[in-house]
Amino acid sequence: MTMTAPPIAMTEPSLWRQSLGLLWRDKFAFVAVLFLLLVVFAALFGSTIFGQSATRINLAARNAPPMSMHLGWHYVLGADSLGRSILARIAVGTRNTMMVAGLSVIASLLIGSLLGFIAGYRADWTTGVIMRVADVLMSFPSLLLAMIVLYVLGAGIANLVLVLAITRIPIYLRTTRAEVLEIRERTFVVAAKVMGASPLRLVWRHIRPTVTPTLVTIATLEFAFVMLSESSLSFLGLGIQAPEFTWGAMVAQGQSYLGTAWWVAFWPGLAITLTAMSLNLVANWLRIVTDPVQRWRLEARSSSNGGGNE
Amino acid sequence: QDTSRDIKIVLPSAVDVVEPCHMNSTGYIGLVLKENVVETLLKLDPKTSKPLPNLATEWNQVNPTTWRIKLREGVKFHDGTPFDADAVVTALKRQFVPELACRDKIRSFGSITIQPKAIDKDTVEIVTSEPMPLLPLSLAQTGMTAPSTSMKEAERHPIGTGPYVFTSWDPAQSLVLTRFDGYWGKKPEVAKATYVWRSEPALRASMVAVGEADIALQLAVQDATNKDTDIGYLNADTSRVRIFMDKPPLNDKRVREAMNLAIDRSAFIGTIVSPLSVPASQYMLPSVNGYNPDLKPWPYDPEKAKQLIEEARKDGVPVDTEIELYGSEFMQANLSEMLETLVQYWQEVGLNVKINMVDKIQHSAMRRKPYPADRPPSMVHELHDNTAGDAFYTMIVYYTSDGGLSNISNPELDKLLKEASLATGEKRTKLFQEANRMIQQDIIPDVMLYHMVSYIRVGKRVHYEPNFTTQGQLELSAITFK
Amino acid sequence: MNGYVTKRMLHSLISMMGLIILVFFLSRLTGNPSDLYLPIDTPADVRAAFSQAHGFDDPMIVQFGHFLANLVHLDFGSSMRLERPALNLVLEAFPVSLTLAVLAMALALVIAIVAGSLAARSPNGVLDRFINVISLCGASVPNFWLALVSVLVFAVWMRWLPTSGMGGPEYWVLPVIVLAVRPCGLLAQVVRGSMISALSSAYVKTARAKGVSQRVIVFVHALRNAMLPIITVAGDQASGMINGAVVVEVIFGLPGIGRLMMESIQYRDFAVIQAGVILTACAIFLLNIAIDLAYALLDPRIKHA
Amino acid sequence: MSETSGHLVEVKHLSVEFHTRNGVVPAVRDVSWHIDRGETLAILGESGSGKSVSSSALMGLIDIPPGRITSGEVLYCGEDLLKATPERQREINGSRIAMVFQDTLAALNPVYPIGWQVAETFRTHGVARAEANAKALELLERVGLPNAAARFRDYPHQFSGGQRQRIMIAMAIALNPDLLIADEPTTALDVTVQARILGLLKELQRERGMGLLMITHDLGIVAGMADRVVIMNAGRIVEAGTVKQVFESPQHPYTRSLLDAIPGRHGFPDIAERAAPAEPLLRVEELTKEYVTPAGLFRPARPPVRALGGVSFTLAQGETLGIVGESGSGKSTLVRTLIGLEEATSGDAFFRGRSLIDPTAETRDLAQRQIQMVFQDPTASLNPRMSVFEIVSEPWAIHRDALPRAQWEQRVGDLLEEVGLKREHAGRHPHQFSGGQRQRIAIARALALKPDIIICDEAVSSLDVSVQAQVIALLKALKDEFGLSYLFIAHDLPVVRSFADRVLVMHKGMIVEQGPTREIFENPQHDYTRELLNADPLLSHHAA
Ligand SMILES: Nc1ncnc2c1ncn2[C@@H]1O[C@H](COP(=O)(O)OP(=O)(O)OP(=O)(O)O)[C@@H](O)[C@H]1O
Ligand SMILES: Nc1ncnc2c1ncn2[C@@H]1O[C@H](COP(=O)(O)OP(=O)(O)OP(=O)(O)O)[C@@H](O)[C@H]1O
Ligand SMILES: [Mg+2]
Ligand SMILES: [Mg+2]
Repeated sequence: MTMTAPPIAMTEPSLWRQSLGLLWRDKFAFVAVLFLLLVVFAALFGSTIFGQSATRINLAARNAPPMSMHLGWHYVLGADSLGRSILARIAVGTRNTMMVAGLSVIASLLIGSLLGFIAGYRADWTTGVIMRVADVLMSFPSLLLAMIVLYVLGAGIANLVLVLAITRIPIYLRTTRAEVLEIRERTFVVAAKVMGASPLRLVWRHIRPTVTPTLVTIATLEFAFVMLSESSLSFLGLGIQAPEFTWGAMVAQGQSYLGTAWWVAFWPGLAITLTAMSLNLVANWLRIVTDPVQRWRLEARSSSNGGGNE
Repeated sequence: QDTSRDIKIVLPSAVDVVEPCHMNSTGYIGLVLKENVVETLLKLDPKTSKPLPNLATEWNQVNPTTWRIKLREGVKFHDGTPFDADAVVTALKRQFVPELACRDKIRSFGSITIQPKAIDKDTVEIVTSEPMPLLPLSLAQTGMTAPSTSMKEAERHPIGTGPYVFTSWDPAQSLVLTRFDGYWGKKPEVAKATYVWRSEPALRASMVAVGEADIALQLAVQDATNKDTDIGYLNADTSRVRIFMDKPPLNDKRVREAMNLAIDRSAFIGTIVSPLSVPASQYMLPSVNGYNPDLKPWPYDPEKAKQLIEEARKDGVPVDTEIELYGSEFMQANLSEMLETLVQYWQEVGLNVKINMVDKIQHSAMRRKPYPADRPPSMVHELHDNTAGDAFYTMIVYYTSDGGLSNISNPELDKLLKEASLATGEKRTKLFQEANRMIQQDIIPDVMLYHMVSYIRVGKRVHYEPNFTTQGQLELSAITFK
Repeated sequence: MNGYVTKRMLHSLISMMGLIILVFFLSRLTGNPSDLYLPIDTPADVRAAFSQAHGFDDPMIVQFGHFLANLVHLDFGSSMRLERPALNLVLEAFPVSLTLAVLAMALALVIAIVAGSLAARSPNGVLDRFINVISLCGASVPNFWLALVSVLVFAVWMRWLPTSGMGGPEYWVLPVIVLAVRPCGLLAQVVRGSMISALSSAYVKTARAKGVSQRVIVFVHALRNAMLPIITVAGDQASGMINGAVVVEVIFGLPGIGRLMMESIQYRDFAVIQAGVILTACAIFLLNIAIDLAYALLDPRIKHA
Repeated sequence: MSETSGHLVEVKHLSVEFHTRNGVVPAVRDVSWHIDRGETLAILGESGSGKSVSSSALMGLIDIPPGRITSGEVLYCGEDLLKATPERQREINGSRIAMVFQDTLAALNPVYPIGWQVAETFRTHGVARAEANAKALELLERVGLPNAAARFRDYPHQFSGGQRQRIMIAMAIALNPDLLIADEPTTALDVTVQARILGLLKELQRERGMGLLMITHDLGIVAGMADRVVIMNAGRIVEAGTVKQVFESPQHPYTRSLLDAIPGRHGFPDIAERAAPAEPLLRVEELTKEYVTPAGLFRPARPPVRALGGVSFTLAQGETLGIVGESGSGKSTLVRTLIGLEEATSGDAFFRGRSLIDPTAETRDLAQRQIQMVFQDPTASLNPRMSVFEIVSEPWAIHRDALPRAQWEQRVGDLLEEVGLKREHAGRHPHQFSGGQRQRIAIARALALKPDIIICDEAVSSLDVSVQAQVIALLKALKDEFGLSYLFIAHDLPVVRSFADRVLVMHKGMIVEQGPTREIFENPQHDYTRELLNADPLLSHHAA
């Protein structure tokens, strides 16, 4: 954004402090943020902390159940089918997981919503072309796409991201377009249009901020979906290649032990669910905080619940 | 269902083709058809791999390229046509029809052609284009289909002489065989067999557990937990990592030896592979003619391995070069775990190996000639099953210079194998044993791993004892009710 | 209305053409299938003969020309793997997937709408938190995990339902539920989100002033306004299912289009891949048209260009 | 039902709070009033003084949270409604107590036909579908919705503001309630329709003994309709009594300031006789607009609605042209067509001699700079997510050459001061302002490019009288300072009379009369104009 807030005296506390205050009031979102910070921490320092124990194979500890403390504290969550600490693997796998899922969600979000804005705003042939492309993407079997990319470009994180991103573009595209069609008729958009605002400005300054919350909600839900798709690709040998691994790959690997060692697939699955849930809680919170019409829900909660809790 | 004599068998993948001339080479057709619907002239003894009479009662080699076969009398096809010399000639000729591209023919006869001829009603003479000392073994793989079978396109309703009639087949869901009343042999107990397929091993196991099926094939090791129902057996597959010896550091024998010494084969047993698996020293089961019982699997000696690597390094061998290891999930359960563990062992002795899991099609292309010239130093994990009973079927393809799947080009070995394949009796055995020694000790073209084990779950109602042929042949007549 | 639908059909035809071209040429980049159909030690000449027999040696453009020429007569070629007409295979598999998709989608929509609306009635309340957590779990639980665990629980331990396969209605219960869980969780989230804003709008107040019951307010007044994003997301999920619920079909042994396509892709059975893509695309395009019609039906303000 | 208290509805010591970020807002503090059968009580007060909240409370329509009723009781025939079960509340709502809401576009459900929505009141209270529809149609005709039968299945967005308000009223009076709460029921109505609606309400009162609670800022209506009046300020009742008492001897200073602000007490604006320039600023020629409702996907085609039927007029530099006319007569359509939001069916309009209907890129740019618009609803026309600074500076951001970036901050501050706001307001967001202040922000934005023409579509009708007076004064001052021209749409004749130089009277898409304000008001020629003037409660009240 090109505009900065003018240095005019504010009559209220800074936005940042306010948000922190509101975050504290929504305990769920607060815990979610803490969890996400933990995830970020793991992504940054996981391999430093756990180092070898995530990759060190120890067949003697194979499928050790959770709380196998005699093997060391690394084994609180148990060990996988090669005797590696699941805790360590979840921590070390965070970086790849976030990279693959994060990049593909962001890529499809950006591309999908950009196309959606264009298709929602313009009524000429570009819209036609975009919608046709969306049709094609939607009906192109994702497995075939994965095969093709793998063959033509080879395996690798970048190509994995490519496959995952391409297949998820239509959902953002269609959602954005549907919302834009509605928002562009609102009075404040019309007002800006009458003043001569360019389509770019209308979309960027007026429509986009209103659509964003919906897109963010979808993106957080997609996050889990992408991790799981990646897991099924790993299962077909199209996913990430060992010794690299992600939570999705861990789930896929644990699948064959569901009957005998549930924990191998369970913990990484839980990590995926918790991350998705935290992202979603934070997104919901953000959605409320940034929306003046809904904001009171947080503000009111604090005082009415605060009294009741004591 | 309890009182009836109907059973249900659950397979790991769909029976999508039922053409009998692919039955030894494709999916689970053989398991369904062989010796149930379609019978062969001879049959292998599962213990010794020696041919036994089946539809033929006698056979002998008239001269190096001519065999004479005496047929069993009083046998009828399911459609009522008599099984006679003309029928056999037609069935044999059918294998060579180009439109059918019979995969069994490619496997058993290669580029050899044959001239079958009816001598009388019960005698057939076969002339081969080259000497074929192993023709009986090949005939043990060749199904005798009824003369009415199409000579132009793949059969959808195979008719044979076996104890079961091919009754119905829905490629999407199930296949049914029912007992043939006019069968020449002993009447089997099972009246009707329905085959279904589920790709998830845990689900197959569950189906038998709850009584929806009587026999489930190919359980995962970890699911084979019930001692009463789950039976493990050596399945004829031997696994190994083949080393392409064309590029450094893999062209150095010390490095290849170090690779073998670096691995603790016993550590895998009971963890990643079944406790019943046997470390292998050669690419065939002990029951195969030519197996060398004196050879032992490589011991686990990481110190020696490190030392060999150091020696090689001193001689300027680039031992740090990244080596690509290819594998395909379709080959074997828990494969990626196995490869990851191998890689770690190699890493410990100072080798740098990277895993590449690839699709079936890439994997096949990787294993066979022509090999791409520009590939990095590579290895490929593969499985091989020699169910035909003679070392020949392994050695020629995998170890001679001309072998389609060979990565060796050793004139001495070529000569030895050539001699062995023409020899017979004791001499043949000895020569192949010597070849096996040479391969393991002198050439080291691979990291031999295990003779693999499969698990089968047999439900409470029935009794069945699997053996190494079960993978490709499950005789319903061997199933009895408790 | 007819004009609009005709126009959309025309557009779909264009998309279809693009799709066919993409699928045809791209799928042929994934390797020569002879390795899948011939034994590994097949001699080179046999291999060459096989390729030639199946026309893999012709220039791609020639192959494409043949394909188009046949397509005009509704001849989709025949399956290399199953040696049957590709169209028949696809037409046999399609009803299974469609049934699965329709049942699962209906179940997911009903539950999601009820749960999401209940949650939206008091945002951040106890019920809302509960539904929120449950639906997020639903949205992020892996299909195959759920499928296998549900078989273990309901078929093996409880013995209430059959493990898998086709048969009476009881055979559909597990697959449909497993398939519905994810869309249900996802949709519940979307319903909740858009219902919250719909329920805080002025027309809801008007309805309350008229004495309209809470149920009618939620399900008649607010829901219809909140329907646009719900339909968009539901449509996306549904087309995913029409494309084949691969995992569920494979695990439960249902002969649907997802399983057929997966196997055909693995076996490079191009004729079936093409026929499958064309048929599912037809269904998805119809679905998209239906969605756009639903937009117009639900919200009179939406104009069609 | 025992009528112990004797009053139809009695509110006792009602207090309502809202919890917001800045703490607790006491919206209603210790308010008590009562209303009897057949009686009309008016509540007057400035924007945000708690009028709507106090009346919504008795129908259970306050959002809880954030709102909370902290004390008080509401007795309906002796029954405390605040303690009633939700079922009982629903039973009463709509049938015994009904309400007409302020914001009609938002208050009608956009996705259901209006007929369906009116009929729903009947259906909810047990009338069969077919009968409900028949009754709804009858009602819509009764409130004077033109062509009601044909438009029964149209959707809210297809109606003009005034038409929607009538639909709301139809919905409220459907079941002949005992008490009708009308929250600004006639803000968007032209005086003739207003008179008709008020007449209808009076008739219902006579027939059924209905109690009427009127919330309004229109003192004329209060004078003409109410028996008693309550004046609210900052959540409290500051004065109460009969209309005569309060109007003739106001006690509270706030009441006095309110009565002083009544427009129309100050005669006509002085029209400085200017030499008319050769080419007027704006020239409209035979402008016609028809709304075609094409055959929808699920609806048959409709005959086109002729919203503008050949309208011609001119606007000179520095002139204020008031546009009055019946609701639905095409006023909004006229300006929407001029600024390019609707496509004209035929005719043309020229700004400084250049066509606005089929503009060149250059003309469009010029028009976008020189013609600005202030919309009826200030809340909707300001982007809720932008700060005031961003809103006011947006025209410069759009037209980059208008003002160097460095001066924006200074100019925004200046503009805010010019419209009567403070410099420090620039950092705030729209929702932190009252309705009147928001309209000033919109005006500041309109002024940013120093335009030639400002178009106001009912720009002041939602404001209470005191704020309205301030805004009008501001517009006048700006006009004198910058020589602005206005196209000023209003249904409030006294406002037009005090502000416009010339007046243009529209009826059914046509201009029936136009001329200098004084001429039109003192000597109307057309029947419709006369009808309009006679219907105005304040003007006629004065005349009487
Ligand atoms: N949902 C809400 N959240 C917070 N404050 C509110 C809410 N609704 C109303 N208020 C506050 O309550 C006070 C009274 O509002 P009310 O709507 O009764 O005003 P009013 O007298 O009807 O004004 P107007 O003439 O503008 O309609 C205002 O200060 C307003 O800011
Ligand atoms: N989108 C539409 N479709 C069909 N008819 C419409 C549409 N918009 C407006 N109309 C009709 O056009 C006519 C003129 O409407 P317009 O909004 O210009 O009236 P107005 O003079 O501004 O009235 P008010 O004073 O009530 O705002 C009305 O009869 C209205 O019902
Ligand atoms: Mg109000
Ligand atoms: Mg209007």
